[in-house]
Amino acid sequence: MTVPVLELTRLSKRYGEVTAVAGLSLKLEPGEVVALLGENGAGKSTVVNMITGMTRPDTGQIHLQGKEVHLDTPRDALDRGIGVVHQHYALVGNFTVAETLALGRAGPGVLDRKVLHADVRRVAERIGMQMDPAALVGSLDVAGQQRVEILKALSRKVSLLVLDEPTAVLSPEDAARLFDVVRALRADGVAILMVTHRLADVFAVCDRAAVMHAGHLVCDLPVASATKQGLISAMISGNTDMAQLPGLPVQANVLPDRPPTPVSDTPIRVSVRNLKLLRANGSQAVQGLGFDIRAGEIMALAGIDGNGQSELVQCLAGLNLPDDGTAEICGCRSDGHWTPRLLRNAGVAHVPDDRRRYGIISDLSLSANMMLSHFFSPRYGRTVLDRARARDDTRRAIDEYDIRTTGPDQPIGRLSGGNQQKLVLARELLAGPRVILAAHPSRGLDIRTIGAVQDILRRQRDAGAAILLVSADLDEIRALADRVVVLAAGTAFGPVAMADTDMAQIGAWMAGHA
Amino acid sequence: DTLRIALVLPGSVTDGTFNSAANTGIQSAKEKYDIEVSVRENTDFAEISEVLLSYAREGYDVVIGHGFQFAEPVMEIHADYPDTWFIVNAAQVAAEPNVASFDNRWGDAGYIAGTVAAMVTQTGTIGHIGGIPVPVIEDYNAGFAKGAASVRDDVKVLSAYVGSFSDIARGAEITTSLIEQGADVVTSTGNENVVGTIQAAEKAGVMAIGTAFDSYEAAPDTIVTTALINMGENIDQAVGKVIDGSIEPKVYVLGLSENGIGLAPFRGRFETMLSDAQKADIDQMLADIESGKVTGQPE
Amino acid sequence: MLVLDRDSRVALMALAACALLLLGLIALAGESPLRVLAILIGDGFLTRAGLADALVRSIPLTLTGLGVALSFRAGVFNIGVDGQLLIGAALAMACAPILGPLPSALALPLLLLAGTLGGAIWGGIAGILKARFGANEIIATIMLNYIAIQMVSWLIRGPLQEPMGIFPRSEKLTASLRLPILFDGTRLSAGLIVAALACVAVWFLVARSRYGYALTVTGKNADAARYGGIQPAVIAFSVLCLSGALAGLAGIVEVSGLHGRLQEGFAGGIGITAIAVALLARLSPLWVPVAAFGFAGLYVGSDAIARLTAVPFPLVHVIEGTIVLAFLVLQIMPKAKDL
Amino acid sequence: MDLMLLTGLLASGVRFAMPLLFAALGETVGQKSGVLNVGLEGIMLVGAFLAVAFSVATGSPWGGLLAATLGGAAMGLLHGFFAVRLKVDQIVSGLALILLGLGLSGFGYRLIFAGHQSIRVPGFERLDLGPLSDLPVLGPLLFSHHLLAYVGIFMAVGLWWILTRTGLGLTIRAVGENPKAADSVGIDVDKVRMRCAAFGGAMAGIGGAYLSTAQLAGFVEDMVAGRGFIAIACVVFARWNPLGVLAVALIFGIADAGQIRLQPFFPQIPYQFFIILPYVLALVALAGSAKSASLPAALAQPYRKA
Ligand SMILES: Nc1ncnc2c1ncn2[C@@H]1O[C@H](COP(=O)(O)OP(=O)(O)OP(=O)(O)O)[C@@H](O)[C@H]1O
Ligand SMILES: Nc1ncnc2c1ncn2[C@@H]1O[C@H](COP(=O)(O)OP(=O)(O)OP(=O)(O)O)[C@@H](O)[C@H]1O
Ligand SMILES: [Mg+2]
Ligand SMILES: [Mg+2]
Repeated sequence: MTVPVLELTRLSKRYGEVTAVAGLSLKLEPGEVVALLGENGAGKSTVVNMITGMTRPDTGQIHLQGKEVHLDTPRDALDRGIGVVHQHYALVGNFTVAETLALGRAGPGVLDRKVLHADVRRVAERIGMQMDPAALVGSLDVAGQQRVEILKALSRKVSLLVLDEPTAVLSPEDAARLFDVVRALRADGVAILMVTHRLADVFAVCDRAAVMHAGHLVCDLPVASATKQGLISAMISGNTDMAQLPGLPVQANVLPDRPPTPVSDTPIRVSVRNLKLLRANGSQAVQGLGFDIRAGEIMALAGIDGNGQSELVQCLAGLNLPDDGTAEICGCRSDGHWTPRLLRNAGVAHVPDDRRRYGIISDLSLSANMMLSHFFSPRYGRTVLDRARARDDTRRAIDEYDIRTTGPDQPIGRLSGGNQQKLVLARELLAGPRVILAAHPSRGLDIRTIGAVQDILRRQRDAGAAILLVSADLDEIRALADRVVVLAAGTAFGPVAMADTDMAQIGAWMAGHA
Repeated sequence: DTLRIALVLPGSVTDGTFNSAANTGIQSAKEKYDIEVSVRENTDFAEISEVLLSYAREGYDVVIGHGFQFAEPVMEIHADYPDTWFIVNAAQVAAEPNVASFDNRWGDAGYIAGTVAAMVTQTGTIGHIGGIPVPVIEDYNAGFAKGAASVRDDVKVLSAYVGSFSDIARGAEITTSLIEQGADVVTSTGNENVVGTIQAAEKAGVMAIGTAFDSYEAAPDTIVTTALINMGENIDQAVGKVIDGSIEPKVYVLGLSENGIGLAPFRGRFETMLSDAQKADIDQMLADIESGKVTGQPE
Repeated sequence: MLVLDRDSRVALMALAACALLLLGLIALAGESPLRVLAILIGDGFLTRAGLADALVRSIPLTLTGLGVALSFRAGVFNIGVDGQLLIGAALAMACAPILGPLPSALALPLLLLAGTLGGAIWGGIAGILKARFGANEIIATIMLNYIAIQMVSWLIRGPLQEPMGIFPRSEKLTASLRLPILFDGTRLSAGLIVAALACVAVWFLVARSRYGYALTVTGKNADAARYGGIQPAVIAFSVLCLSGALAGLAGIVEVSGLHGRLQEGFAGGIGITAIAVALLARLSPLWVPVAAFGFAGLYVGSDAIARLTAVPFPLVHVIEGTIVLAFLVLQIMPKAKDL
Repeated sequence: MDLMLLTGLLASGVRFAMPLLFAALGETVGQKSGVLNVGLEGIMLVGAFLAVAFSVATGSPWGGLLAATLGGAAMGLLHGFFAVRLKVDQIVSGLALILLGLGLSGFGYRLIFAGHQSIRVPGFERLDLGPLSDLPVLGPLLFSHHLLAYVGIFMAVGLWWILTRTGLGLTIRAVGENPKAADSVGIDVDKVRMRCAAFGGAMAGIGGAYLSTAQLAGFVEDMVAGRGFIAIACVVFARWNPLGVLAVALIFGIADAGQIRLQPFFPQIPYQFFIILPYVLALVALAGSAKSASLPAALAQPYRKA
């Protein structure tokens, strides 16, 4: 019998009133890949934090290679060969990628830039990833930063690798490459614990699936004997025996209730002409882009992250000005006044792709975060804030979106990642927007909520909103979009109606093939 | 029984000039008379009323404010505390029944310093460095120029202000800059900044004229002499007059004849530096000041 | 029972060590530590005169503390309270001759307004430098402090000097321009009411108004503020004006309520204390007067020590410093809730 | 003659700059690690006092310098204990440091030197490099300052190199930018910060020592006279770059030296206008240099684990 790499015994963690993890026991054998599943707020990240020395468990034991350990600091975990990619990664914005990898590994002495850069390239090559070692981490988009985190974890020798939602911001190609790495590590005997909301990931690379519900481990079984519907049921109901059964019907993957048909008679809400956008570092993000979005349609902006999507959405939201060309939304023109405030007043909602940078203010309560986007509308009063109304709205959102929180006064930073995202969505869709800029709206959401959100977006479309959906997920695009435009390396393909194309074509465009 | 006296100082007793002088005065008075003394240092302008009132309430018999800025607060409160004598130094105020002031003739002291400086200068350029231009310092500054001009009319008198009473480093640097511009005799008024001037002069090997305290000890090769401003004398006289009951609510201006100001002896290498004729001129000048024939005081 | 966590215990022990050292120093200076302590607390807070003096001192600390709290809330570090206070007082004093003849009910508010305006202008200069040129407000306000000090030094020897032209100070305000004294026998002026009103106004601004929300959001996350349509530059400029306005008001309240005229050093050291006040109050407007009163009492009590004991003056600063550290430790101990 | 004035100006500028330079370099390292110490003023005072006391006691300015360095480091650690370990507000803790420094230096001075009107303080002498120092213009310009001044310049370059080119620098910067990131790769955030705080204190102590034993030879109460605050402004102005700190401190020093040299030439202009000259220039430079300085992201923010 082999000694398990990691054994958790009755771990528990409470945050004030909330029991994040309750008596969880779990074992990982060498060379085993275990998926940790569960709804938003189920306690997955808390487990990760306890294994990696970020938080101390209230009770319970952790055994590594058969020996009990106390992981009081991340150093303790690192020293014992535990690598981690956190859900909310911590990077130093003004470090280069190479410096980021050197941090904590290089000695106090002189840094040889050449060696560091070669190091980055070596690790990146191992997983077939492109990475400029001299790029400033802060200038990368979330997906790029996620890649840096993965490189960071892989740059050390580990016997246990913990990945918290590693694929949430990765393109399918990058995810596939990551899985290759995971398989290679598995072959070397490394144990891997992977938190994910994508069931496809489970079946692609995992050996076992462990499902959490409200802090409890409700099932732990070989993937071979699990079914997708069964896992979903276990997550949602918390019922231990569900995972192997066909399961309950759930909202996820409901088919569109209207076939994708581009509208042609409704007013044009968003109009982009010959748009050129530069990145902060001066490189070209978008060039010669042109499209219209009409009321009542969903235009998908497909493409691998980092191909200008963030820049485009930020421009359309008024945060940046075009470097050439024009954009017009609901009568606001980018060559006139073009500010977030004006656009918001014109009815633009914006689900940002970098939630923690733009979307939330961690220290403030849910209801204070609720007001952020409606600050310049009379909704919460003109001079005096109508805080009661904001709390009512927040309470309603908590019910409607099933946000796991102690209430509207809890600081939003205390919520799990998925629950933060739910509040952002609730806020943006609150006032019946005329235009919705939705960048990865389902990023970090559990599978049930994804279904609900897709449903809401469709309803918003049917109610006449013009929606720009940024996504790298072909399933999501297929489920939602009426038309699609693809960005790859600064060039645009399309737009074309979904009915006139197929996923293979879109995939090819995303890879940059015309 | 024991008289209780409070001395309220604007600066620190260790400043080596303005505040030290007052403190030395009260300490020697303590040895001379049967008194109990409280000294309150570093009193910001904003705190003056609070401090004066507190002393008065606590029943002090004499409250001495050291500096012109005490005059007005004293005038505002004195009537409510008729059993306390309020005395202001370096100011000219008085009021029935219990306010008197003791002022030294700073202008005359400046005149004396200017005369000596003009006599010993080789370069014909001399300088005065003041802390902040408060009235007494401006008096000294004017007297200094006047005295120098009385010796030779081609003398160049430089003058500069530090902008602070306590910034000794800046005091030294300003002095250095005057020396670079040719001054070979410097003098200084204020508080700690004076120490800076003396150090800079010593370092550059030029001469300095002390003020207030006899500062010969501090730099024997540098200090020609000191234009004494005997603020200790103010205190001694005030305390003495309160004790023997002779104090009146009036302005006491202490000049050369009242020992309010004076000239320290020339010592060390400076004893021989001046010719007999020059020494006679100095004696004459002192006599003229005493008799009122010349003065450095503003008109 | 109050259960202390590990940090609090360490803090308490550190504090005890400081206190012991302090008591040792006092004993070394030949005073009874207990007597010193009794005077500090008794004269600082408990006697009628001490209480009145503490209230007098807490007026400018409250007003400036409010200003600092506002700006720090927006993530704008206004270190320029001293300068804004001086310029506020100076501008008001420049207007005094025009206002003098007017009836007091009109003139006094106008005088306070002028002070407020002066402070706002001085703060606004830093605001423009920051909002328009991206200059760092910390340096800008520090530089403006030094400039203001010298400006006032010149003004009271130049254009604003009293007509006699002897003393470096302005002319005295006429009675109609003085804030009335609230209680006979004290120096406590209606400035106390001004400060109280300012507390309520700033509390309202911060906790209830949209502007206050924008401030807080900008301070916590400027990117998110931009996302929500708030312009951080506008916030920075306006909050420096507001913060300066409160400091300017403090300046003229000090002059009109206490000193009667402009003179050098009439409000020395308020700026840095105001920052401490605001931070100890956790930038919460309703805690500001509490913290201000605490500091004021500390200073009044220290004053009594300097007067009544043989403790050498510098040691008074050591006592003050130790007590500030004690304030800090007390603040972290029972996690004070925001008002 | 003009040349003499120029070399005098520069020499004086360097003297003005050095206390700022030392204190600001230490503060740069501290702030880079996330520790804001507004109490430099107090630490410099303690340094100035200890330097004098121990120069007299040991008969050598080096003894004084050592004492000032250690005393400064102790003050820095005290700040670190409160700000880093106990995680109280850093600005208020710095304020307490000012009061403590003011008091302890003044009290110590009175305790030791009470009544001694004129103590002789063995101060730092100007370096005499023989023929080099005798060179016209260049001699007085480059080769005749106090030894400490050369140490200061060397340290500026050295610290720049350490911060930008070494693993130690990387660690310090990470701790000040994103302590969580540093923590997650096993760096003990609080330990790094404590050491940086101690280093910052030691450097401020040296700055004080320069003031009392190189620029001057003696101690007076409150002799730092606001230089601690100007040093903080230098750090921000220089955008947390040690080489920038060197430049800014020198510019400030030379501007100050220039200002006092202009004063006597224009007696009709109120002297206050000369005093504000360096500050006005600073404001103009600020407005001109456009791009906003970006402070270490976690500056003054204590690091707490989740
Ligand atoms: N620092 C904290 N303070 C208070 N509550 C917390 C804290 N961290 C987590 N929680 C709570 O613990 C619960 C579990 O959170 P956790 O982040 O582990 O969820 P998760 O399963 O990772 O969810 P998601 O899929 O959304 O990332 C949530 O209710 C969350 O609000
Ligand atoms: N009439 C006076 N003559 C000489 N010195 C005076 C007089 N009045 C006050 N002082 C000195 O002025 C100082 C108080 O004024 P102020 O606070 O403006 O200057 P400072 O504190 O010494 O300088 P800085 O602001 O640079 O610390 C005290 O040090 C005091 O000794
Ligand atoms: Mg999570
Ligand atoms: Mg002072």
